[in-house]
Amino acid sequence: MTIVNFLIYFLIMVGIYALLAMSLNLQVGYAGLINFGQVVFFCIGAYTSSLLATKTGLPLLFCFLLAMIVSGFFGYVMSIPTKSLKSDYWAIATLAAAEVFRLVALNEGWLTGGPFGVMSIPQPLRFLFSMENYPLFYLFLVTLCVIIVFFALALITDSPFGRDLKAIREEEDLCLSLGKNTRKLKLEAMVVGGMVGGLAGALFAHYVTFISPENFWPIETFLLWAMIIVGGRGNHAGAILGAALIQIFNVSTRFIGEYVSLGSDSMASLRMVIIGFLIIIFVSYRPEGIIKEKKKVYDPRNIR
Amino acid sequence: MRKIAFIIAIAFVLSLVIGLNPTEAKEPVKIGILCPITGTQAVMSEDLLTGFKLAQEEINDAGGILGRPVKLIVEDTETRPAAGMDAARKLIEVDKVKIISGGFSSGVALPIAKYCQEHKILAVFQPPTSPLFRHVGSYIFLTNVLDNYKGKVIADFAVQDSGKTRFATMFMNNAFGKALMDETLKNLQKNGAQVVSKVVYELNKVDYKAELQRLFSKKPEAIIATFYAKEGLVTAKQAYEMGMLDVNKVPWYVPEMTSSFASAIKKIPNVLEGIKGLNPLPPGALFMEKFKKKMGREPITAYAAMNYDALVMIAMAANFANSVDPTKVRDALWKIDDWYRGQSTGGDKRFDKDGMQGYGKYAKVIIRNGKIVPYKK
Amino acid sequence: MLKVKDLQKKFGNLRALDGVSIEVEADSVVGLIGPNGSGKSTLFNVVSGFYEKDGGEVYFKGERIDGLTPDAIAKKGLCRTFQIAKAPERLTVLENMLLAAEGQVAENPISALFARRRIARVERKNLEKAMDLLEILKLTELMNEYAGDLSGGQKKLLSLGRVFMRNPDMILLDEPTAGVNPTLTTQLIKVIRELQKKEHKSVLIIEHSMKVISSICDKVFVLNYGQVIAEGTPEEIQKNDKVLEAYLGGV
Amino acid sequence: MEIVQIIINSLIRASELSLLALGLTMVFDILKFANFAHTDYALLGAFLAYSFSQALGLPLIVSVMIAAGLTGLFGIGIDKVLYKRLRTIGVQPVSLMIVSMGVEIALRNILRLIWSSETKTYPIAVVKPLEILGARITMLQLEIITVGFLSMVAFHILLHKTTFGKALRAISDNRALASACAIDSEKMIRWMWFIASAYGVIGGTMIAMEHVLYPRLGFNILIPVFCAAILGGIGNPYGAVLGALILAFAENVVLALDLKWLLNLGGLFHFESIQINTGYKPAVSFLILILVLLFKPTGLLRKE
Repeated sequence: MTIVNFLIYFLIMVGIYALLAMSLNLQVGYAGLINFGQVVFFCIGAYTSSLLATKTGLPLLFCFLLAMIVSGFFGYVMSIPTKSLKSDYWAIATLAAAEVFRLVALNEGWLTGGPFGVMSIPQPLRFLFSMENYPLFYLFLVTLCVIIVFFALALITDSPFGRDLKAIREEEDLCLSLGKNTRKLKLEAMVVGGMVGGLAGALFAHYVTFISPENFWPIETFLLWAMIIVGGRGNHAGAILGAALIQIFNVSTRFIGEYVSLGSDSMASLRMVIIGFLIIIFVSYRPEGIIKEKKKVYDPRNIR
Repeated sequence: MRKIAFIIAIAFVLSLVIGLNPTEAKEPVKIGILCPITGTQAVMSEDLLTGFKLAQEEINDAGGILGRPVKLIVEDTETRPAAGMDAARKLIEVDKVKIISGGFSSGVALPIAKYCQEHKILAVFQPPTSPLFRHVGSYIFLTNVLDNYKGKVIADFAVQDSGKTRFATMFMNNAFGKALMDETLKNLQKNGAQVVSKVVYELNKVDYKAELQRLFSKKPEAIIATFYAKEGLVTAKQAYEMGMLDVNKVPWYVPEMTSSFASAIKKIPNVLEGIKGLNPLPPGALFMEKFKKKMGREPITAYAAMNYDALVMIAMAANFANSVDPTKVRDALWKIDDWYRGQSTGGDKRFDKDGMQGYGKYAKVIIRNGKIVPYKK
Repeated sequence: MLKVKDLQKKFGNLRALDGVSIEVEADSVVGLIGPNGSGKSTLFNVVSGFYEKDGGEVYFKGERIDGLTPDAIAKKGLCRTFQIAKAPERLTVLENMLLAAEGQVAENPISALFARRRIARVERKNLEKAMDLLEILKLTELMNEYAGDLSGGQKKLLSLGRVFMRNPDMILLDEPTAGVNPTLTTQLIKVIRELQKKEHKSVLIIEHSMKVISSICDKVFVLNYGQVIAEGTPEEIQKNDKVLEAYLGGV
Repeated sequence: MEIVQIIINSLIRASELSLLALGLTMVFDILKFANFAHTDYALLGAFLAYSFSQALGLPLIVSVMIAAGLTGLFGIGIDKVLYKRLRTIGVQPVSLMIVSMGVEIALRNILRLIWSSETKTYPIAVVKPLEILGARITMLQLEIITVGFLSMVAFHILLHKTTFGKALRAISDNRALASACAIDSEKMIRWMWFIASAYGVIGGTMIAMEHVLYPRLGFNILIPVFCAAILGGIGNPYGAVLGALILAFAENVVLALDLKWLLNLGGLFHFESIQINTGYKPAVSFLILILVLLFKPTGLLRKE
């Protein structure tokens, strides 16, 4: 029980939020899809994986994969109305959809355990490690996931597919006029985003070993938004940086608390006030975030 | 410039010397306190913390734990599981606390309890009272009685007192409400009563009229319902306005009188007239006196005394074990509970084999003239 | 190539297209003129699938295309530009060109992950083609600039470049020379003509400048109030009284 | 009797929601973005009114008037500091929406910082309700319905009988054209913010009077208000009222519905009663919103 343990825990949470932020960033930063219900992927991933693990005893690797597939499928469902809806309407609809899902998790007790949540979620390869070393292994697992997802997303967004997404973000009609099936492209972005979000949810559930509907309030979505806005939209490193910064900020207020004479209620409010201001200031004055979206520069000498 | 630097350097050295000098002060025993300072139970948080502070002062005046003073480190759970876990981790891993106490909602507390159990951290909580806590492990103790016991008591009370058989129930849609509801329904049936409508409601809403309509839609003869302060205020007002609080026609039974109507009794006492229910037995006179002296008022909630008891029992057990090692303190907790009955009631502070209060007593209360008073038929 | 039969489009009570019928032969350049608000751009939008028609038929290469989505129509080889040139702000000029290239691979996440070699090969080919076109359009210097930073005229050139990258069978150009300086305009006309001669494309072009029209068009249609009021060679049109009246009446 | 009570309850809820939906639909229509902070503006006013009546001892009606005025100015102020600048540099409306989300988070927590999260009530005594056809309604509720109705009439007159209203409608139809007709659109937008915020305050205060006042209230009613505005058709004030009415009825009726006749299939089965789990009540507005967006995103009423 040392500060190192806290650091490991903290880094695991940063990793999980980084995955969620990268997933949101693919949707918002690349495809321009304003998703205010990102927490729904987190929720679906966490519940799918933990319910499969506790109720069917499926090997955890399959639970993780199925969590990603189910979340990805929900990404597909969410992408359906993007064809006919203006982006702000769609944004409001996603916010509502995420709340509906939380309510389903809360009210369908026969499946989800209702308000009691899912307990005793098994942990991957738990038997190989001692109590002290397991978090370190989990940190390794999460870091591995973050690295794999980072490079996979980098490959995806660096390809013609990524270029199409960026073009949709800015001029959808133009893409249509060039024969791009924008609906399919958005769908694919949502599916990939959903899968990454679902992975984050599964990683979270199997780490804390207990989940309940209280984990999936809309506030989590807003925190994720703050992460990608501060870190920088349209690049994956920005999402990771944003996740780290916002998490550091969130935790640091616990430590400042000892030196600043503010009640905890005020402290919690103040924290969210600052998150709100960060969103306002960054969108207004530095919309590109801390890490700017990288311009793809070609050297004319290399072309011929 | 150089002069200032010199002064700062001197001050720095001085502070080091003073800081390192092991004068009389011994290193304090740190105890972590988790509290929902923001969230649904925030109204009571001042009382809850006062309970701990009273115990701390008293323990320190009496020489502390093994001659070392008790230091409380308070963290807010924000009623968010992720934040609660942050708080507990910070206490255990950064502040290196070995023993934690506090009280908060079950959804937030369960993962923390599991974490404590895994890492052999002693946890003495007050509510959560979800029956799920019974099986978490040997390091988890509760100073309050589990919901399943309360569910039985309220069901028995309501059936016997009213003599009715058609009941409708209304509980909040969270772990606390659900556990209490399940037990209440089970025991209503055991008593031969019929439940004609079961309403669960989402917290933090402003309009519960549709829920109330549903509650009364099947012509129930009596109601069992519980709330938190905010929802209690809103629901009482709306039920009154829709003519549903006529307790002579349809009596209401509330398992948690004080916390259900903490706000309502201050703001709209007249509409609550005649509602019956349960309360933890009032804290001991000694505690009440101390609380009044410190705060200049009576505590709103009996839970303040449960926190007081939790801390006092931890200190006693540590002194008894002659150690602050959580495992030793844990073993001692089962021994000291024979001769400490506590200032709070609810349980008799005797822990059963799972560290729970196996047995509890409640006060039957009724609201008369805007005050919660003991009820006798 | 393109056959429009009795096309109708209404906006509320306004008949933007009121039974328009035109035909564009393969391998020809056809102009479309008419005063402001006569329905030229609406015709483009309906033909390219951006607006839904209220009646009539559109055939492209003998196939019925009305009712298809814009991207499906574009895929059939009918490509358009916009009156106000669109340019994705944070894609560079070169990326804009690549965006439009035909026959791209990996326009989905799975191939993007697993078909790296093929992507590199095709991208390289497209890059070469793009550089050739940029050379012609005099945009080589700006290849690594964000399209959002270009001037209006440069954006027009870029949209022309994109269409050529796409290599469609027929092109709908919506005022390609508006806002472009005169020397460049001459150049542009030359480019359009050359490409048309070399690759036998069909072009339907909306233009205000009679000079442009008469220098490249084989045939001209004149629209007014959503109806075709005249058609013929540029010389014939310039002598047509109805056309003159429409333009003067509009002023 | 039950049905009369349901109608009364729905009317009260609709009066409260429609005033809020009115302001939202106006901003949405003219500035083309969904103002997520709208209900928090209303709540700011409600808190101000509370403080004026408590601290200064002003009569409630006066307090509400002053609070509405101040919040109107606050709306103008926020526009001046944030939105106007973004409008002039020509960012996409979606960015404005994200900024408004930041404002929502910050403002909600500032309210909590100032007034604490403790529940507050206005100094209005709870009195015995009147009985109408077996249903009950209090004087306050009657007043709420009346004020709601009068405010709507006032709004109608404002929109149709004044030059301001005509100018506003012109701006909403075509900003450029309106400017060409020498309408000072910035000035009109300022007035619009004032009216939208002030109307919101009346709605917000009515909710707080009827029920209770606490900082999260704004976020809690956000989705229902959005739902009412979109359901009625953005840009149509009568639509906002209609939307609020439909939503209010739906919320109250859904829980009262008994679906046994549907499931018993004409005597085939004998279910005692099949009713929707009350835990899903908050989902009613979310689901209606999603359904409306999916099937009729333009809303029920067209813009005039």
